[in-house]
Amino acid sequence: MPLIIKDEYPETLFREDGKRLDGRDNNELRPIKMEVGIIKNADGSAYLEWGNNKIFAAVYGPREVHPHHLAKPDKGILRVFYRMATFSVFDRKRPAPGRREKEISMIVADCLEPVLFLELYPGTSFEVFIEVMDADGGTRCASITVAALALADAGIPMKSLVSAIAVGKIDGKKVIDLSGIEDKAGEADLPIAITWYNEEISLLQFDGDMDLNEMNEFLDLAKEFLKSIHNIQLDTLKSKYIKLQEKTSKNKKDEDKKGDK
Amino acid sequence: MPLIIKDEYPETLFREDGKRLDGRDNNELRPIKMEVGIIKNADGSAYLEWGNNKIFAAVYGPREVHPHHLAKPDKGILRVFYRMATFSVFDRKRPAPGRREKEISMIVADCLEPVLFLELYPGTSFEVFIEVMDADGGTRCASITVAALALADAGIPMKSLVSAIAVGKIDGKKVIDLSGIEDKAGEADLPIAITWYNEEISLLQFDGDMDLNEMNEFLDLAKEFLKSIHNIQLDTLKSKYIKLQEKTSKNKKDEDKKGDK
Amino acid sequence: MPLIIKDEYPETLFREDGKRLDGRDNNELRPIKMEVGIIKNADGSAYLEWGNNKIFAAVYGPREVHPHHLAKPDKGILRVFYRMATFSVFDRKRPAPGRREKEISMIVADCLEPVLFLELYPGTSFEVFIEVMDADGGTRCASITVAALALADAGIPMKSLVSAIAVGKIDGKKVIDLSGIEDKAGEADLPIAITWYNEEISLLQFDGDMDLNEMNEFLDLAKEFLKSIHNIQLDTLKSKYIKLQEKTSKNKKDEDKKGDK
Amino acid sequence: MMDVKRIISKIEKDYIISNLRKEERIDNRGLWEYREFRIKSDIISSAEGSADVSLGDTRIITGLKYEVGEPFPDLPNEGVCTVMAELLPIASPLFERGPPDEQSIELARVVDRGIRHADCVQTKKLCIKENEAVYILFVDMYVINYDGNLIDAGGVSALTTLISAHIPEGIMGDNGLEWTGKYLTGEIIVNELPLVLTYGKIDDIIFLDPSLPEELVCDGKISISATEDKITSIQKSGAATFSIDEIKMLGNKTLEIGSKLRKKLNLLQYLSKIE
Amino acid sequence: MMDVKRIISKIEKDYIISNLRKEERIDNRGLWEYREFRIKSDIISSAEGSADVSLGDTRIITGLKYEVGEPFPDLPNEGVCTVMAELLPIASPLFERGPPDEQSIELARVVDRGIRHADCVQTKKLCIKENEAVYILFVDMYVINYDGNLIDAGGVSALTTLISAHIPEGIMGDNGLEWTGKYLTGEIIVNELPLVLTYGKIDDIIFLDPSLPEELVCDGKISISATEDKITSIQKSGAATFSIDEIKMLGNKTLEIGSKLRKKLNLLQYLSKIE
Amino acid sequence: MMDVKRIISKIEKDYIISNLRKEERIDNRGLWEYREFRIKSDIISSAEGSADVSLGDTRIITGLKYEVGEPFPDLPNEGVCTVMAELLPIASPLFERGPPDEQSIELARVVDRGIRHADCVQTKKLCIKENEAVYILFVDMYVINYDGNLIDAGGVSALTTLISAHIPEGIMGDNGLEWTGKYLTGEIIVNELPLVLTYGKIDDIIFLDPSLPEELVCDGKISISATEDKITSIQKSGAATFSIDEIKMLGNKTLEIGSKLRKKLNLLQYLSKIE
Repeated sequence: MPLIIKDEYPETLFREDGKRLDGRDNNELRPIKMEVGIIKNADGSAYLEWGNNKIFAAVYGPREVHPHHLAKPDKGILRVFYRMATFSVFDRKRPAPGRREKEISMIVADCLEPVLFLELYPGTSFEVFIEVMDADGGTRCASITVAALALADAGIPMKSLVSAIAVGKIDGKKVIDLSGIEDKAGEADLPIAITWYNEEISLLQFDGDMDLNEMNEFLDLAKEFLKSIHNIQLDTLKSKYIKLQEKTSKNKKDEDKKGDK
Repeated sequence: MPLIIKDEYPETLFREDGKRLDGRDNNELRPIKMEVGIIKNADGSAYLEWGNNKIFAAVYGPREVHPHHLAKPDKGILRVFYRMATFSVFDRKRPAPGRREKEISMIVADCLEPVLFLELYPGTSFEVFIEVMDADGGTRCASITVAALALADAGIPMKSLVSAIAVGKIDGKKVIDLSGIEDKAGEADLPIAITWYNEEISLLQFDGDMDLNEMNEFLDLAKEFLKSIHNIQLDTLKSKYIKLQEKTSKNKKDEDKKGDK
Repeated sequence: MPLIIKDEYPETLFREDGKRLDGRDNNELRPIKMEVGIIKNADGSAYLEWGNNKIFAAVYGPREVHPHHLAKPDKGILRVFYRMATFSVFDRKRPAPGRREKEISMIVADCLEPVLFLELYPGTSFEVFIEVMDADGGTRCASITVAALALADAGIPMKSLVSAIAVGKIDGKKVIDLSGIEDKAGEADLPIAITWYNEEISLLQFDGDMDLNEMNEFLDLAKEFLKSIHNIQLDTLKSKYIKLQEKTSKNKKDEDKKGDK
Repeated sequence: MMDVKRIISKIEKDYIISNLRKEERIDNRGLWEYREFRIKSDIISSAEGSADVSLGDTRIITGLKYEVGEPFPDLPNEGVCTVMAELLPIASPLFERGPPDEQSIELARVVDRGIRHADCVQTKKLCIKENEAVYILFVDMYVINYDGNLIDAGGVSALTTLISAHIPEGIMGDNGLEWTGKYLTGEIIVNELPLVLTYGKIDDIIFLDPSLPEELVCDGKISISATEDKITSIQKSGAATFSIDEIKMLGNKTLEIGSKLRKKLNLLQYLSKIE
Repeated sequence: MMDVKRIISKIEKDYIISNLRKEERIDNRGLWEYREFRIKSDIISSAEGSADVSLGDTRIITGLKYEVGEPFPDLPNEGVCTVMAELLPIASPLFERGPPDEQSIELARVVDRGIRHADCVQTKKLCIKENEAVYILFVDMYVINYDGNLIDAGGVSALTTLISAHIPEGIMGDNGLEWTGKYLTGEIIVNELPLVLTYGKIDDIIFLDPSLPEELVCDGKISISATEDKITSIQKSGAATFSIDEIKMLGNKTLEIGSKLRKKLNLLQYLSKIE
Repeated sequence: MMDVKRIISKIEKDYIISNLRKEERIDNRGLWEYREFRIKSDIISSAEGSADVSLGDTRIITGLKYEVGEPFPDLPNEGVCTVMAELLPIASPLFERGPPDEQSIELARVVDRGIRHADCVQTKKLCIKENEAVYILFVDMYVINYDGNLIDAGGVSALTTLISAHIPEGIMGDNGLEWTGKYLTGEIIVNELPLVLTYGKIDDIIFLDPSLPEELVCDGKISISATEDKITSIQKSGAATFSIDEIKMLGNKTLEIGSKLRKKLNLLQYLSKIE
């Protein structure tokens, strides 16, 4: 039997100066970096760094459904496969996908489906593959966020983007965007996703305990910071089109120059 | 490694008064209760309590065969799936079906097939699902008995019912209907099933040792008590039709009354 | 946890008289025996004893591809399934096929495919099953050799036979045809297969270390003894046809005799 | 959410929805009304606790088994309680044989979380000797008939099973584990009584305890577990989305309806009488 | 019973049956006559016992491996003997790759039971130290060619393998397991010599040792294991039914034919000469 | 070799081959020229060593995890290093979900052998206490984008990962394993720097580092691992055959090109600075 260094929790999740252990304020996001189009073979792809989380998402589709009997005559199907690398967590994960991964896959699919027009693609499927290379709390929110970007990158018509963030309670204080250690040692963690076209909640999970007041405050707090996530997603997509435009206009100039000769 | 309370066998299987440990005489059945139509979603179903055994059976079919390549052009197929609940036995059973469950499934199918007219249903399948919720010896006989009832409840044409019972030897004495502890600690156990249309044996299994005389006596003993099981099955089906009739006639009366008005 | 007798390696792989532990000279093959047509149900089959290795091979095909989606419209496919019996090795092998078996299956297929005219059999498959009943070093070479015989026995058109042998280094000396203990305790082991129609290498594997000179010497050494293996294969096939011929001519004589009467 | 929407006809779907718009349901319930719960406990002689729970025609039989094993290194004095669910193929033509599918994983997970996070099972009472031996409880749910809303039926079924528990009491003596002849019962093991309430949503209509036809046509569901005054678990499933106001309203409803249901079911009546 | 009846043509089937009605078989045997057994023992150098058994063209190679492990808690001074069977795809186009199917499970089970319940393997001789270390024997059968009646060939194959056994003798010394340099042989391990006899039934005709074509057309089979004077195992398979009188008759036949076969095969000639 | 030849059109295939005949490649490389390697190390915070390696558009991320376990009985003072590979479905429409297929097994095996047999990993340095506790290293490769020649990219990726290693140093104290606060780094673990070079063959043309289109049309490949002066591993795959002279020539090429690549990549720059 392997002996593992014990993964002890700290006694407190706040430093003496009142900051969280990673130096953040209660309402401060971890650093976030997003990119699209990072996997050349995919129809759409995106990469996300969110704190120490490092996640790739790729979209393939619309394409033929395998196995065939899953196809639906009246609409396309969306399938999400969330997986974690063995080395993405403290104790090596077993390579085969576990129950947790299957469950998160289902949750992410439920969360993205409302923004798609699946009825336009009868008999076909969209596959979204999410690969978590490094994990540090909030991977399901990060996965939803990066998967939405990958769908957009694939040029698939969408009602809106989807953004997600976790809010929670650590050492009795409400915070946003819980890190791995905060998630494990804290009292509450609510991952929340929003579909922007109707500004409704498409993911909501919670385990812990809270009274109604707390719940209401959590929801309002999440809504505020979901907007920040959304803005980063939009900027990422814009900068892609700006790059494309520059490239196109450069090509055009080059052609114009050629034409001049 | 789990440590389990040791499942010790008693030194003797008879009480001082000559009765078996559960108070029965050698030729006494445990209490038996049967019901049909208990699972609304099924095409036919039955429930059986036989001593501490509690078993559900449901029939679905005739229906399309999945996977398709199992279908036969010249006759229907009968598939039986016998399963035990994890908590139905002393040591928790692992959830996935084991070899023993597959083997009993096959044996039960072999035992029921002779009474069906499968040649009337080419290209289709009948599935019989048997779920043992509580087990205490003789589950295979009980399963055959309840599965036959479920097939009858489904209204599938049958040459006859099938009934089953175990006979055996404990502490050197011939007994019928062995309980779990008698089955494990006794010397011999013969589950026997009969197809009533030709009064022939469609299940016979034995592990232990017996000479020819003993075997012949076991067979004759079984035949006698198989009739008792058959009678309970028939009564169960009758009472279903009586109930149906009462309902129909009540409806008819109600209608008549309405008509009167 | 099972306690197993420790499988210790000897200190030296040569005896005092300079022979190898099994009494062979450095360039001496172990005893080899081959037979064809040994499995009546197969389209072609062969059996090989090579030292203590005992291996059966059977060929089925050309036949319909299962599962169907593996079929290719423009050529037949060759599938090889190499398996070892649980009792074929010192520590009981687990019954399910392991990674090593899958890898060797792939390697053997790669090695046999060049001699077949798969483009003549679009939409069909050839399955080669190799069952190692007793293993003592060099099973992959032995498997290639016996599989090629089984293909020939099946009457499948082939550009040539394929032969294989291992060369290697034990206690610093170059030897051919390493036994199990030599393979494990020696320094180098190169299984090499040759397709005779072009006299090129169709299998080459190596793990250990060697400089370029050594590699070149190994290759030349292998080539020499591959011819010996080839001759045994050819003799085996010839004796089959001689037997067939004898049988036919005997039948003919018998008929002639009949005709005389 | 099971992938069986195709089996409900368009006509039936429209009928269900148009009724719901009028705040009427096909079985005549109100939007916030449960079907009838029927509960029997300790029905499995081989199990150390069991329950047979029906919610309308949905029926789940649950049993408890235990093993004694080593505790997790980071929780050296706590036992373990796991929940498994199987959607038996006897229960519906929609259920297939084979390894647990998404719906059964979801059922087990949601019920498990309701129990785990509500401080329901007193895992410290399941410790025999710190670092050495603890009870591992297996709460295994089998769906016998499926008529919608497995989660709420499963929650009551798992809870009743734990309440009815009677586990042989072991202590660590000099020669290893010894049995005292007494029992750990639900009285010792179960602390809180969390209930899980599931709501369906079709278009903008929300309703409690979806029956099978409602479940098959609805856009999605949300399950909320609660004790008397706390929300302890939330799980949204399916493609429905909920406005923040709707969720706040449902939190409120859950405490209110849950409290009434807890009184009505009076689950502590199923405590094992064994000592 | 394998699901391959379709591969036999109607004409062939009628031919087989009409012959049987005349008490003739397609290979000219009588109804109660075996095909020829051919036996070689100790043919696998890596195994601690082995056999290569042919019954007509049905051929099975069986090997014995052992491990040393802990005994079951309820049988602290008994070793364990398990039987596995694999229907290799080399043996027939009817056999498919993949995990053991029903037919291979049946083969292993029936052979296992014949051995287990006839007091054949002396499991108490397989104990190294009570509660601590016992031998676990693996008797693994591989079907090399399939021409019907795997069970009877498998029974002889497993028995011969056990008879030919030569397992290193271990004792528990101060530093754990030590090997004495001697061997446990079949002489020590094997007590009884149970044989299993399989009968096919078509309509009302019963016959011994079904060949492949007979097996493919028959309604079902019954396998009966016996020692010299006792029935030790019975297994009916397939959709045939047997009258009680038929079963009584077959019990009788089994003792009679089994006794003759036991003498003829003289399996004790395959005892290992190692000490 | 993946079974995807059908997806390349005949025209594309002819174009690739006719170019190769003129010693030209579709991406303008020479026959013995690599695409560009791009390497980042220690990029995964949860891993005890990692690398992100691109070879052209082929990209592999590799991470190192460890466990402490018992050594194999026959190597009581040596740790263990295992290599796993997964061809992620994000990386190509050619890759399917599911358990590792032949191509991923091949990738892991060839990379593993290059490391294992070149005396690259100092397994004796991975021993904490003889017979009791050793490190078990898991080097797990994930293919992020697939554009041919996974093996050479994987080899560099695995090697860089090991070089970047920083594993907590443990010693066996009186109360079991204790952590010293120091680290075992690549400096201690990695001895040799073996590189694996893969050549494709189409008809009689051989070329280094096949790109995806080349890989899809080639008859087969050969991968040769080498240190500065020794061949340490050879693996031929696919249906190509090589003359003995060709193999001798490739042995030569491998040492020559490998030596240059080793200098250019300068992998020791990725040693962890932690002590």
